Amino acid sequence: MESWMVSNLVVAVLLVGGAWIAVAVSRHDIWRAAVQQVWKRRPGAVLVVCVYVLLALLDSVAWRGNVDTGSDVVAQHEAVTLLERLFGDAQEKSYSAPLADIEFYDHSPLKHPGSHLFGTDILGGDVFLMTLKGARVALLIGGLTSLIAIPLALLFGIPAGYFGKRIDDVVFFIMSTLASIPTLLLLISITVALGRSTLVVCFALAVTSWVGFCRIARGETMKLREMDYVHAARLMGASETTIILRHILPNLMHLVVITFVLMFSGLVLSEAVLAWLGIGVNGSWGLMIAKAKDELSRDPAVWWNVGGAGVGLFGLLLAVNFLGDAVRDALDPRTRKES
Amino acid sequence: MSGDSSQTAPGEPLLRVEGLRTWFPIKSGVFQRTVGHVRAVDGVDITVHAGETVALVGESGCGKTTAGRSLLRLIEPREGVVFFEGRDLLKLPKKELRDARRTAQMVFQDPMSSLNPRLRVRDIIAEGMDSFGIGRDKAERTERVAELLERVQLKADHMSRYPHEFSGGQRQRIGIARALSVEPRLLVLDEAVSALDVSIQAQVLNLLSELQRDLALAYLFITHDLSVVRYLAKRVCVMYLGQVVEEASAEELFRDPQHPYTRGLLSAIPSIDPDRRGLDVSFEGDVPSSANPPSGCRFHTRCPQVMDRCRVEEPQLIQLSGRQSRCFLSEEGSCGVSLG
Amino acid sequence: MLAYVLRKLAYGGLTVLGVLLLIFVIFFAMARPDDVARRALGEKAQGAQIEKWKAKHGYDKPLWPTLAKPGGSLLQAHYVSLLSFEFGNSDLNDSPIGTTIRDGMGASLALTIPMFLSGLVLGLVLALFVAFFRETYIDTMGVFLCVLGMSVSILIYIIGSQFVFAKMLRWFPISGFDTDVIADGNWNLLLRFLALPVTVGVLSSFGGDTRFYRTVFVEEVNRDYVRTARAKGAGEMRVMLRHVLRNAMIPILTRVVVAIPFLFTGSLLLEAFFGIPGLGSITVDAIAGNDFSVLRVMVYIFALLFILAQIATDISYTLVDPRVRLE
Amino acid sequence: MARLAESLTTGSGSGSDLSRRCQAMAWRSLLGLVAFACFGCSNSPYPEEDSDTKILYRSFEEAPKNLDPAYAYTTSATAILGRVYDTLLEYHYLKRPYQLIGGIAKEVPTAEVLDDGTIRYGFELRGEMLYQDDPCFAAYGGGATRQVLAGDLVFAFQRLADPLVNSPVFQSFANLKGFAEFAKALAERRKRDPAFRKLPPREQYRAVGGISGVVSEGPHHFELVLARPYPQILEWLAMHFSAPVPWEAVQHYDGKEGRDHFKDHPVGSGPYYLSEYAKESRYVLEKNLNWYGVKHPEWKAAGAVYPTSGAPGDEAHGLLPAEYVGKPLPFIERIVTVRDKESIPAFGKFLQGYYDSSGIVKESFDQLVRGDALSEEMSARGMKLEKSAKSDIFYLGFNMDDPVVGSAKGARSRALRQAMSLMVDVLEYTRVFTNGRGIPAQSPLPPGIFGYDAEYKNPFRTVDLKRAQALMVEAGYPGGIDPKTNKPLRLSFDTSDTSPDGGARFKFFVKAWRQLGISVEVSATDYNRFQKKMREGAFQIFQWGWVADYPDPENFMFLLWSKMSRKKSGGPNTANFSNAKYDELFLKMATRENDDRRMEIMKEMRTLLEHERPWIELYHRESYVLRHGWLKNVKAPGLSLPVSKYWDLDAAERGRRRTEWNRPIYWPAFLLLFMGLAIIAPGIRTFYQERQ
Repeated sequence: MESWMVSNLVVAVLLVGGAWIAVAVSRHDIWRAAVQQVWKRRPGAVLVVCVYVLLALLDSVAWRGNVDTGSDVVAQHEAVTLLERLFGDAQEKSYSAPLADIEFYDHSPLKHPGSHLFGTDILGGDVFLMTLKGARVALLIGGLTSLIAIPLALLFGIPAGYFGKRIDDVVFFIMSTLASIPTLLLLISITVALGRSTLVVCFALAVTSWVGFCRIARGETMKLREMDYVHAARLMGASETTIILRHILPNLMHLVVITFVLMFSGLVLSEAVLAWLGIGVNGSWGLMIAKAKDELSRDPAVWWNVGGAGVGLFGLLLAVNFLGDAVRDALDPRTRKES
Repeated sequence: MSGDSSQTAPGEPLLRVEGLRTWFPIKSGVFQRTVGHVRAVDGVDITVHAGETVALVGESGCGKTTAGRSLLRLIEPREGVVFFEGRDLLKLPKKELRDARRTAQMVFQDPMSSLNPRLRVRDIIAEGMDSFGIGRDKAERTERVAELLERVQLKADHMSRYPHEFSGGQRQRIGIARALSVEPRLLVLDEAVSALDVSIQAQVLNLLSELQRDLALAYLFITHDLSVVRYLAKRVCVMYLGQVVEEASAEELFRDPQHPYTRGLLSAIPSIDPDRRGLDVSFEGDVPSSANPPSGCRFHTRCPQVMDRCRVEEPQLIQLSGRQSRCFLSEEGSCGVSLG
Repeated sequence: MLAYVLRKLAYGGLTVLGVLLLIFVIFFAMARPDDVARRALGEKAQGAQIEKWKAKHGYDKPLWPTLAKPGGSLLQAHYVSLLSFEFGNSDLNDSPIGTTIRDGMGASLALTIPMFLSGLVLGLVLALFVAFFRETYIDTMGVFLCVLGMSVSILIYIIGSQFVFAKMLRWFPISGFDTDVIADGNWNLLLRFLALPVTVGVLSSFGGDTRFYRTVFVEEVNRDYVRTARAKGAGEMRVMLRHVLRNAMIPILTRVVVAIPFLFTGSLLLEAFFGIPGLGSITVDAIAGNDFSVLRVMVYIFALLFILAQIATDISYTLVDPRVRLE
Repeated sequence: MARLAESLTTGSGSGSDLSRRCQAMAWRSLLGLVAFACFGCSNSPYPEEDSDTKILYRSFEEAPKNLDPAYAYTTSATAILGRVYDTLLEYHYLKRPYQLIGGIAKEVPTAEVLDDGTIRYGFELRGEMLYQDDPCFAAYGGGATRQVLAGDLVFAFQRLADPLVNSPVFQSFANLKGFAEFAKALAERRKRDPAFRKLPPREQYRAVGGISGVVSEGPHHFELVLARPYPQILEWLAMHFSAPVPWEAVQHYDGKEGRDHFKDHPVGSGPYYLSEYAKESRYVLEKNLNWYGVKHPEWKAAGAVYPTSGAPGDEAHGLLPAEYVGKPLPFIERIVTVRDKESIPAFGKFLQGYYDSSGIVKESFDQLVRGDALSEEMSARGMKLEKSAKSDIFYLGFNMDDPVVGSAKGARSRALRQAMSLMVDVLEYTRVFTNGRGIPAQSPLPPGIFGYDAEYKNPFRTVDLKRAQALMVEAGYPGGIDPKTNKPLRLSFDTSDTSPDGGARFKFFVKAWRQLGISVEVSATDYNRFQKKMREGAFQIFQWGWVADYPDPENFMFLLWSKMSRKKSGGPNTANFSNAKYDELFLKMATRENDDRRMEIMKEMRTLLEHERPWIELYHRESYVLRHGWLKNVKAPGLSLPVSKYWDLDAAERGRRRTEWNRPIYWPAFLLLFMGLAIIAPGIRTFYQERQ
């Protein structure tokens, strides 16, 4: 199976999963209330995040054929994403300013004059399209990393908090060891050791970020372990596994959601720094910004590349940060009481 | 009812607790060595007969809740004997314990924390039936949940709701329904009504006595509220600093308390201050630490009738006619002398 | 108290051993000494030279200790060298790492101490200011600005500020540093070098910090004792400074003490972009040159400082707040 | 509670006092800041007092690793060593192709074939040359300095052979008679004799008997004897490896008792000496008053005075001004070199006048150049542009051991390589990425090297889509479709350049080959992984560059010699090209003097390469050195040679320009302040109004 088919499949799974979660949330009125509260407090942020998610999905659905590939023979055999089909992929030869008719340095006429909203990059690629495509990479970084980090944190944190004693000692030792190493250095070391790919970057980010949530999960589990309903369940003959799965885990879910949203922006920002160090993920905004370091020093400066990536990154982070606040307020019983 | 071999022999009490001790270690030093213990429960004896209500009374911090949880092994006690339906719960391995304590259930104090907020009422109540295999299938269990809800004077259609949609009293009823779902013979009621309003308290207490009548339940009623005890219990054990200091039938206890501590407790009800309802006793001084209990009689630091002997010698439970007291005064048979 | 400190130190020591193992796995088990040698000797090196180089730097030993020969493994050498602070020489340029680090520390501290202090003061002042005007539009705007600030990548801050303040407005040098400046006491020049990186450093962290401090303050403001103080007629300003600030110390301290190790290790990005030859800059060089010997020492030193800071935090709790018990 | 109340009451008095003091302090510091903003604000990175001295300001990106002349082999180290150490021979500053002139040797020697077939070169040293002043001489009973003697050269050559010095150029000097034998004897004796090991190096060398092919006769005569012909040896002598080294320095600077290591403390006889060395951040070179050029201007020694003649065109370029011709060197008093790791800030500082020339070649400043000249704005600022071709080659290589692109499939894979070679448009590449800088390469040889033919056009190095497509059919991939998979042919391109910039450049090639239907995947890994792949031959296409060590075609042609194969011997033949005919021609050509026969052999090799296509030659770099008008006599070198002793600068003019270009603009600060106040003030007012 080819990668674009896998990608389509993942989109399908995500859509089904999303629908399932939506149904589950709407039936469960604690969650429903939270969603409503978030929507009421920050409709803008929710909408912006939705737009990013939509872009990411559009860029993940691809199929072959039905496009004019010009001189590019290989492209006829490659899948083109829905996003690329929608926004076209008009190629130029090199830099051109936003909406320009001529090349930026060479002043030769463009093939598609006036059609590049954010201009073109060094190889003549459309920056607007690249900016839109960055959404997928950012969500991939945030999503994939959380997908690795959060289960990892739960896997270690819950038993440590629930069973205590030796297990707790071991987990706590692992956590303090990992937490003692500077995040960036650990990230770099892992990527240098494991090679360079999106998965490795996400894995490295996950390894460096799970500890924080693990600590929270452990503490919360310790608290939940002493809750009366856990005692009651024990008297009701529930096994340890049942108690963890039925009584502990669901009561950690709000923390999972809060952590997910709060972690997200940090992950995307870290990737930008990694990109500067040469270990970024292909097609990310971080990479575009890192590239722009040289472009800005050109004279006259090429600013639209960093501008596009900056706006894309900034918009997502701003929305996610606001959303994070709202989600925390809606779900965290502590802040809920105060507000 | 299941469990045939574990049936209580005739004449034998349903629950017999002897010398129950629950100590929590105090750790200190570089290597976290245990340097001492908090003696939360330090030699408690309780007997509960089938269908009977026994109250365990004491100030907060005296170890009564720990005692209640220890005898069901929700907290592991250090030593002692807990004979329940003919078996010593403390000696059972984990697997057998699960079945053995099915018929001993608990209703908890805090209606907020005793129900899992993420589960529907139906699932909360049916959990025990699921794990003990009571009822043939899901439908039958749901039906039983409906019955139980009605039994505790809630509506059957409440079962699809979540705990946070109920008031405190309603939640406590759900807690009772849950306890009943596995057909217990003993209910440990751990401050089961203390968190409720007075009017609702009465309703729940009524419900409890009704249930006792219908189902022949035995209650171990743990509370700090003597007024509740008078209403419900047949026998009363008074605890102070991890020990039972007096045990008597409710009637006798209220009429003629033997131990100075009990006397103090009784003089405190009814209180005018709604926040201090119950046992806030006007004794001198603070409650001593149970990590380092006073020598001799544990109550001597606060006892209005303290004697020199109390400071050195530890009094034992003294058998009086059908009651016991842990005080040298009772030894001399001079009860009530020094009241005036 | 002594036992408490000793226990914390013992646990810290254990953590150090764990960190060392992790470092070893990352740097030796995953990257081969051969590559390091080739990198150090350059493209034109021959095979025999590489062997010689490896022998000279002690990379010719087996990685793990074996039963037959428990001593003499790289693992053992790794532990011994780092624990005894005998860092040896750099793989890349053979200069003693200990000296390099000592030299870089000065420049790092020159950057990070002003950055840390001004960041702390600015964050606290802004947070107090915003908390003082809570529930007005200044508060809303303040929080909004904080989130805005948090949503900008530090790369953009650096590139943007160099472009605007140094290139266009010519207020400061674009980059540069001179270690002699500290020795000579040429404060004007030092200030000129540091103004921009310090500003960027403060700017990039003020959003998160201020928002955090504000939350802590607002939480304190709503407590009973503050209301009592106010009821007794204390002015709002006094309440903020005397009561709220003091009682918010614990969470603030936690955040602040954890940041202290960064003072010594400097900031990777700031030092690299502004040409400050501190430890951060040395680390970036080591990354670029795959100089594992330096990188592993840097990781180790950072972890060590971090662990010490953690112990310091735990101890300082007991000093700030008598309510926190030692056990 | 009681304590709290107490502190409340006692605190009030001192509190207001404190706040008053705080206020006063705040005002004062604010005033101080404003004052700094108005007067102290400047973007100058240098102390003011230095602005009138003739100081050359330069920047470097990567710190030099090692300053031992026998060991150091990087450009950053050469920048110091080339100035601190004097070499036997030097290159003429202006003439192209490069021409050797005497350095500390009076003349360039000619080869003398001896009876036993060995070749002798004799050198006459200039007399009365001194080393720089250094404490190491006093430590061994001398004065502040001492004369440079032929024995020091012998010592330097012995160090090159010493296995403990581990010189990277050992092989290049191994043609000297007795060189390898000396190294072996030394190693053996050291192994055997622990007492011997403890002796100072000089005595060890002496005890072993020295190198038979390196001899000094008297203080000023020095001879080299080669066992085999190796004319390139003379080029090596123009590099710092074999510069005279005082044994006192090697012995004294051993890193013990607080002394430096010799590798951090060069002691030479060159025009400058290292006066300050903060390895990672900056170093300063000061004019060496002991240098023979300074002490003896009357000698008019070739390497110590400004040249009187140059290459054609130099005069027109103002490189032979009357006021400098024949004048003793050096002109610049001090060279301050500062680390600037990032290219943007470094170039920014150059534009502001804080660096005199921008020696770093980076894409970022090419925008200042329009076509072949500087842009008008920059010319108006007095900037000058120097162009020169560098002696290097950048190329794409195929792994000849690979089953798809390598030699195994014979004509089929050759056709594939030819087709791919036909698609890479170097002109467009240099236009996009290097702003047209770079001479499209037709063969491995760059301009300025013997054998370079400006007329020669490689038939496979001009873009021809039709022909390439035809060749694809010949290769068995019609339309790029691999018949095995029925999909476009997949190849991989390996690189260790993980920078975003590199990403764009490799995409250029990928795009080009896509037109043939070949799908090339770039795999950018870290250096270690890349090296491993190269070593193990697990790669298909790569990009590589080679910078000449010395201006001889042998230094390029050996890159494809089978004995240098990376996979087999770890050598620089990274394409693992192995061709019997080529090897034969190479061996013939390597040892010949530059004559017609040599030219013919090389033409034959060129044709072979043109057809076989182990490489796709890209370009030879052109270095564009941008400098300010106040820097004079600059001719860009193609080799990495330190030539600043020929330069001069006008410090007064520089000071003027710097002030003119760097006037800070203050109004935005006030605007910002005002805006901030405007936003906050009404808020505070309404707040207090509501309070009341």
